[in-house]
Amino acid sequence: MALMTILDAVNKTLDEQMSLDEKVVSFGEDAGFEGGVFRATKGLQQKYGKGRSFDTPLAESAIIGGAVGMAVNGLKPVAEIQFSGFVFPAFNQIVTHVARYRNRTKGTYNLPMVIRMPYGGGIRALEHHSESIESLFAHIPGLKVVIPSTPYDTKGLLTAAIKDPDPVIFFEPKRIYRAFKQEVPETEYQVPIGKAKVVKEGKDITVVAWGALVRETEKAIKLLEKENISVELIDLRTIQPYDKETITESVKKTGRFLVVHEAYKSYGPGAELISMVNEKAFLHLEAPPTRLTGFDATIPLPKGEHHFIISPNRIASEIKKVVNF
Amino acid sequence: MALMTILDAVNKTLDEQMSLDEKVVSFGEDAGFEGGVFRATKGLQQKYGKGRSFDTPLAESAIIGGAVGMAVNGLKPVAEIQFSGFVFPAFNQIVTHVARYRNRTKGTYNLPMVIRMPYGGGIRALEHHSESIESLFAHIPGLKVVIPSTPYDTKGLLTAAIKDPDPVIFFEPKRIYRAFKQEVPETEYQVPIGKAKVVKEGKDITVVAWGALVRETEKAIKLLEKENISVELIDLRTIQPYDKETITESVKKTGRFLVVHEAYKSYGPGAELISMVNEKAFLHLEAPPTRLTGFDATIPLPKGEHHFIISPNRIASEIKKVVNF
Amino acid sequence: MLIKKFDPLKKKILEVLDYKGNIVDEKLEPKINDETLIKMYKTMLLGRVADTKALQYQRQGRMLTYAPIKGQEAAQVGVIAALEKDDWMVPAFREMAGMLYKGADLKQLFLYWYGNEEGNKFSKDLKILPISVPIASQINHAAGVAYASKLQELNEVTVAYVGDGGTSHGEFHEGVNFAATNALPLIVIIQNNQWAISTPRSVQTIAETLAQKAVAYGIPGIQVDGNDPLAMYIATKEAKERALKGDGPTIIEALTYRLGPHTTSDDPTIYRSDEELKYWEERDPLIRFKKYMIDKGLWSEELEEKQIEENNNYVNKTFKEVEGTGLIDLDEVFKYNYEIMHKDLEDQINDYKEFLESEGK
Amino acid sequence: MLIKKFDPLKKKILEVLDYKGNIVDEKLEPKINDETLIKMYKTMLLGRVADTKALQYQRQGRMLTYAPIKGQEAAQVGVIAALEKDDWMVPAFREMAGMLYKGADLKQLFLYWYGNEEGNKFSKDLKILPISVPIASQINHAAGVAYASKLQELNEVTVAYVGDGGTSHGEFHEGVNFAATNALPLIVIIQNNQWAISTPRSVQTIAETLAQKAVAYGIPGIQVDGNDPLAMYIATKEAKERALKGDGPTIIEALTYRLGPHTTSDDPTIYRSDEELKYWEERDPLIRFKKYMIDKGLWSEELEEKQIEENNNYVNKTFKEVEGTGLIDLDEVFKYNYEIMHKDLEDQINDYKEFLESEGK
Ligand SMILES: Cc1ncc(C[n+]2csc(CCOP(=O)(O)OP(=O)(O)O)c2C)c(N)n1
Ligand SMILES: Cc1ncc(C[n+]2csc(CCOP(=O)(O)OP(=O)(O)O)c2C)c(N)n1
Ligand SMILES: [Mg+2]
Ligand SMILES: [Mg+2]
Repeated sequence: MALMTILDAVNKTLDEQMSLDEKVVSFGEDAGFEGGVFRATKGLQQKYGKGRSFDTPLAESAIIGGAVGMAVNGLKPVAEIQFSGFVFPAFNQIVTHVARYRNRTKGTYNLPMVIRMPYGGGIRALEHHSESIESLFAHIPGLKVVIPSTPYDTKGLLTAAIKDPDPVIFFEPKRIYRAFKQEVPETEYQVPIGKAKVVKEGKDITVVAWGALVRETEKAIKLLEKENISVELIDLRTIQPYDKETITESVKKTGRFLVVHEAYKSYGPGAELISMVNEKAFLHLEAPPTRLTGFDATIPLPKGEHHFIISPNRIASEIKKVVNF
Repeated sequence: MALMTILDAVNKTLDEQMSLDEKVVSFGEDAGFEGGVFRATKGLQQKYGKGRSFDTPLAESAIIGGAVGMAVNGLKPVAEIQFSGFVFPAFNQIVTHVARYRNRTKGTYNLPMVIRMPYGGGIRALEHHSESIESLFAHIPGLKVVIPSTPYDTKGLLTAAIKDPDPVIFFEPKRIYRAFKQEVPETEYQVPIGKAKVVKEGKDITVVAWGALVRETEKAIKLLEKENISVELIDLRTIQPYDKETITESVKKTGRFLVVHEAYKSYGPGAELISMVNEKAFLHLEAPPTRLTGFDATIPLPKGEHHFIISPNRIASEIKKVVNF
Repeated sequence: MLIKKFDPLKKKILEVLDYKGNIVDEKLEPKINDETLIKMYKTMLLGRVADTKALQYQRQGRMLTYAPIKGQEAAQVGVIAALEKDDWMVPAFREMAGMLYKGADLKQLFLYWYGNEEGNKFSKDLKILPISVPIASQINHAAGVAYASKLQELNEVTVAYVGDGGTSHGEFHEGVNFAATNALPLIVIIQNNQWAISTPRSVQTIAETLAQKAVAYGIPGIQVDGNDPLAMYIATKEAKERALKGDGPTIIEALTYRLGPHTTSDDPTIYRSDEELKYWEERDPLIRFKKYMIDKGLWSEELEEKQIEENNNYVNKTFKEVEGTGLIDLDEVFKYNYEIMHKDLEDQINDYKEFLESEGK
Repeated sequence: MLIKKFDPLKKKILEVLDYKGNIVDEKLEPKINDETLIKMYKTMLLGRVADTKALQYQRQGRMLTYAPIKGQEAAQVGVIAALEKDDWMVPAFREMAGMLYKGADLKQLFLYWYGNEEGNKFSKDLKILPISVPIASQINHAAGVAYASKLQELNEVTVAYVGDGGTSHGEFHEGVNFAATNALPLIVIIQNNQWAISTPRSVQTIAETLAQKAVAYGIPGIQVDGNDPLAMYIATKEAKERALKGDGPTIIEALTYRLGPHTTSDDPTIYRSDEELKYWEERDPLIRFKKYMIDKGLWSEELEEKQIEENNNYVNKTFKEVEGTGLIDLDEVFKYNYEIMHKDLEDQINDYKEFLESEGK
């Protein structure tokens, strides 16, 4: 075991997988020599050579389209997109090819590839560096979408993603890249894709969150303990295909549901969870399943971003609303 | 008045707007000389010249990014994407610029532009020619997303879109491009963006649909009349920002809700409507608000596509399920 | 080095056979063995017959949208004939003759245009990637395949196809550049058939040649008479040599022409002239190659007649088989979205099956 | 025609001043009036001072992420000085000196890096488009602006900036080609500052120059010493003339160097050598232009000292004003998503305001 941040966990996982499997390659803009703008791939080129860890030209379609070809021809590419806001030039490759190659070839060519991207707000960054765009990918059949919230899960989920025979979009919550450390095994283990985690059991309401907002919700729960509100917190971990069972069971128990996310509200990820809860647990609902989300508005530059931060207080306030409905 | 198909209505609207406003320009791949692969822009180049109606190189980023620049410098571009499946190379332009230019410049540069695309399945076409991807755009603040279902609405909504000071994504249901004719005024009129239409009043259930599925739902309603099930049918028409009031009022009356769409289920447009109904009319719900949608699977080539067609019978069956819950 | 000699910036075009089938420069004539030459010609002929019939089937309402190859057989077969079994072929979508030469089954090729994914399920040892509809995006895949060849030290090259229209696309730019910077074993064949649907080559770019786009990537580009299978063959051979030596990618612009419509949904009479068509019909690759084959004593009118009849029968029989496949089973269309289907999709399918049962289906 | 004479394929580089400030070829020296020369130099100097201070403010935690321009002042000012008021400037994101010359307020430029959209709200008559973070995508906007100029018969050109890294992007390819095929009045300035964050120019492309990418589009490209404001000026003038005559776009590759970090988040010592830095520090555009100005009798050490002090005060005062702006009001951040805010967003904001009130805020 070793104490690691989420960022350390990404780096150590890549290192471990590259040492265990010579088919694993890692690349992206600035992801080779200097190890990426966040240093997530630091040291890999020095250790595994320029063939397996490399800098690409500034061209996201080439990064993702190139990964498709590599996967077809025997490699296991782990492509880094520098920030999730810059994945859009590769959206064509992801939607029309990455998601479809297995189906298109009836299983002849599957794509065991991972697309890693830092995502999410709260770091006072330039334009396009703060968005949460998971639902755009979660809507596309053929993709898996994963978001860890702890160093332990990061290593376990990224390991699972690299070993997955299907393409995985791996969003890394950059706001908490270095926020805290956790004991993480230094040998290989997996956290299964598709399984949510009950972070804390409770009986009054089910709250689902992921990424950086899991910790914020934990803080909210602390605030509510004094008020004797017992919250069951679920970390979704995989956005698609997601764990309906764990959520449904919980809602059947609590009768109330809140989903908290940074992404825009309209046509956002929360809508999916609420619909699912309706489908699976309608008769157990004692209050409208509710979403606390980002606004339907472009995330402002840093001097306005504080309005967009979903604070523990705000989560607590929303939980109370649902509980007191 | 003149009898028109949806396709005629698109063509006549462009013609009318180009004749009324010399700032309106129309372009895209094959959209100039031959008038587009569906002939939606037929005759415009001959009438308004190569400057205002033109063929572009095969390059969607240039089409949409070019439109941004044109709009900045005084034009009102109406860009055609040949099929909605080929909009993804331009997704970067749409998400990072089209949706944001007004906000980025605090209102200095708004983008009065329209992006037209034929969309949807059921025409036994090649890969990427059958998808319904409206929710990907509806999730992005700054965009408006419109889908007409009749020739009359097509002309009124496209006119409104061209006159709108904000960018509008205009999806054309190609399956019914030529399916039927309707009397349409030959002078300018608008159908307001953001307003749904109650196609048929009813009291047992509210059904929301758009595009080609409005007609299919009308057929389903006919089937149900014998069984004495009274359906209120709402044509959403604008996907974002959408008309919550009309839907809410209807659900408060009927107590039951079904949304029908071709798009993939998970994280799809139906989820949004269901969540909204929960938020606005929870206490009126007598059954779980339900969605009948495309599968979470890549749409097959034509010999498998029949499994994906949402038929009137299937809609009727789903309506009955919700009504009998 | 042909590539040095035939500099597109100097308006040089590589040709071996003129349009009547006479050798332009004997020093350029490749030493291809008779068996290969016959295979090349026969494949072109089969491609032609299959193409003609596919159009007929479509007009009879038996085939779906189909993208004809007529006129482009040499640009396809000349290239693939220069490859080994281990080399990869990354098609755009209009490469039926090339795929046939690489070993694909006509039945499978027809199945694609018949609307069945089976048509893209090429057995792995063929090393043919599926048809790629989003224009030019396959160039990036080809670069990735070539990257993997190089990293794994596999002695193989990748040939990627793209159209004249495709060269305007950002994906073309990024893919070729990626291959160039990594000195990947890639050959990019631009089938410049003069049109992208109704859009003429002149609207795609004002560059005088497409081959000169190579200058942007610091790699060689060459313009070749794409209706001359021998010229395409020698250009590919040389590009392949460079690739295997580690010298990186080459762009080959094949000057050719689409004699048919863009697809069966297209009406080319709207946008192109009879004169243009006639000009190119005279330059039909089959005419000149047949002459060459007859001159070589490898072919004759009798053989031609026999072969065409054989092809007719074979194509008809094959298409009957294709029609025999009919619609695709429900379970089959859902099976390949993931290795293991997720529970919710299973539920969706079961709901649908229940509905079908309720309908008595 | 400079463009003919300085063919990048022949490794010709246009320069007027050598790196010490001596005139290389008197025939090339442009006749710029004194006032303009002084404005050019003063703007470069102000850019330098503002840049130095922005970095300091950032290290003091007072400024957010900032992208330094140090070393690239000539490539920016030399270009904009060759334009008229009516011409458009389409920046990437590292063009502060160019924007200053075009008339932008330093306060506004700082506001951007301070994290306030106000920094992108250039008054319309400045004809400066907002900073574009998605690399190379602005080239397409510039082409569109130029299309509108041409269609509306406006006597104006558009200058678009892009980095060396940006030339690898598909958006660059599509935008330049679109402009070329329509013969648009566009000038594309590639600020080749040798690095894209930590990625050297050699990883972006193996083409020997970036200017030669013009060959792909059938347009002229020229490599210019980008640290020489006079060379940049004359190249731009000629490109502008071509553009206004209807001859279409020109690519100008400015050979320059980013003397600072990529942004304040970047540590260039990881990836670049002291020697390289030293080499380029000697080629600092300010050194040579100052020498030229002194030789011309337009500048002196005394003036320099005075100007720097003035700049220091001005920049400090300006940044104080910037800091005075503080956080942005709630209503302000929502106002500009649509012309008319939609009801649901209004509701969302009201809900949030209720929460704030409940918090006693
Ligand atoms: C990205 C994208 N945009 C548009 C289309 C629609 N489309 C299909 S084929 C075609 C023209 C292709 O022209 P070219 O590359 O010259 O190939 P050709 O058809 O001549 O073989 C177009 C525009 C597409 N398939 N992909
Ligand atoms: C499409 C896109 N991908 C990645 C980034 C992240 N990024 C910001 S600046 C930069 C390097 C740009 O290099 P260059 O074009 O040479 O401009 P320079 O920074 O040298 O001025 C990168 C990769 C981005 N902004 N946009
Ligand atoms: Mg073509
Ligand atoms: Mg640079």
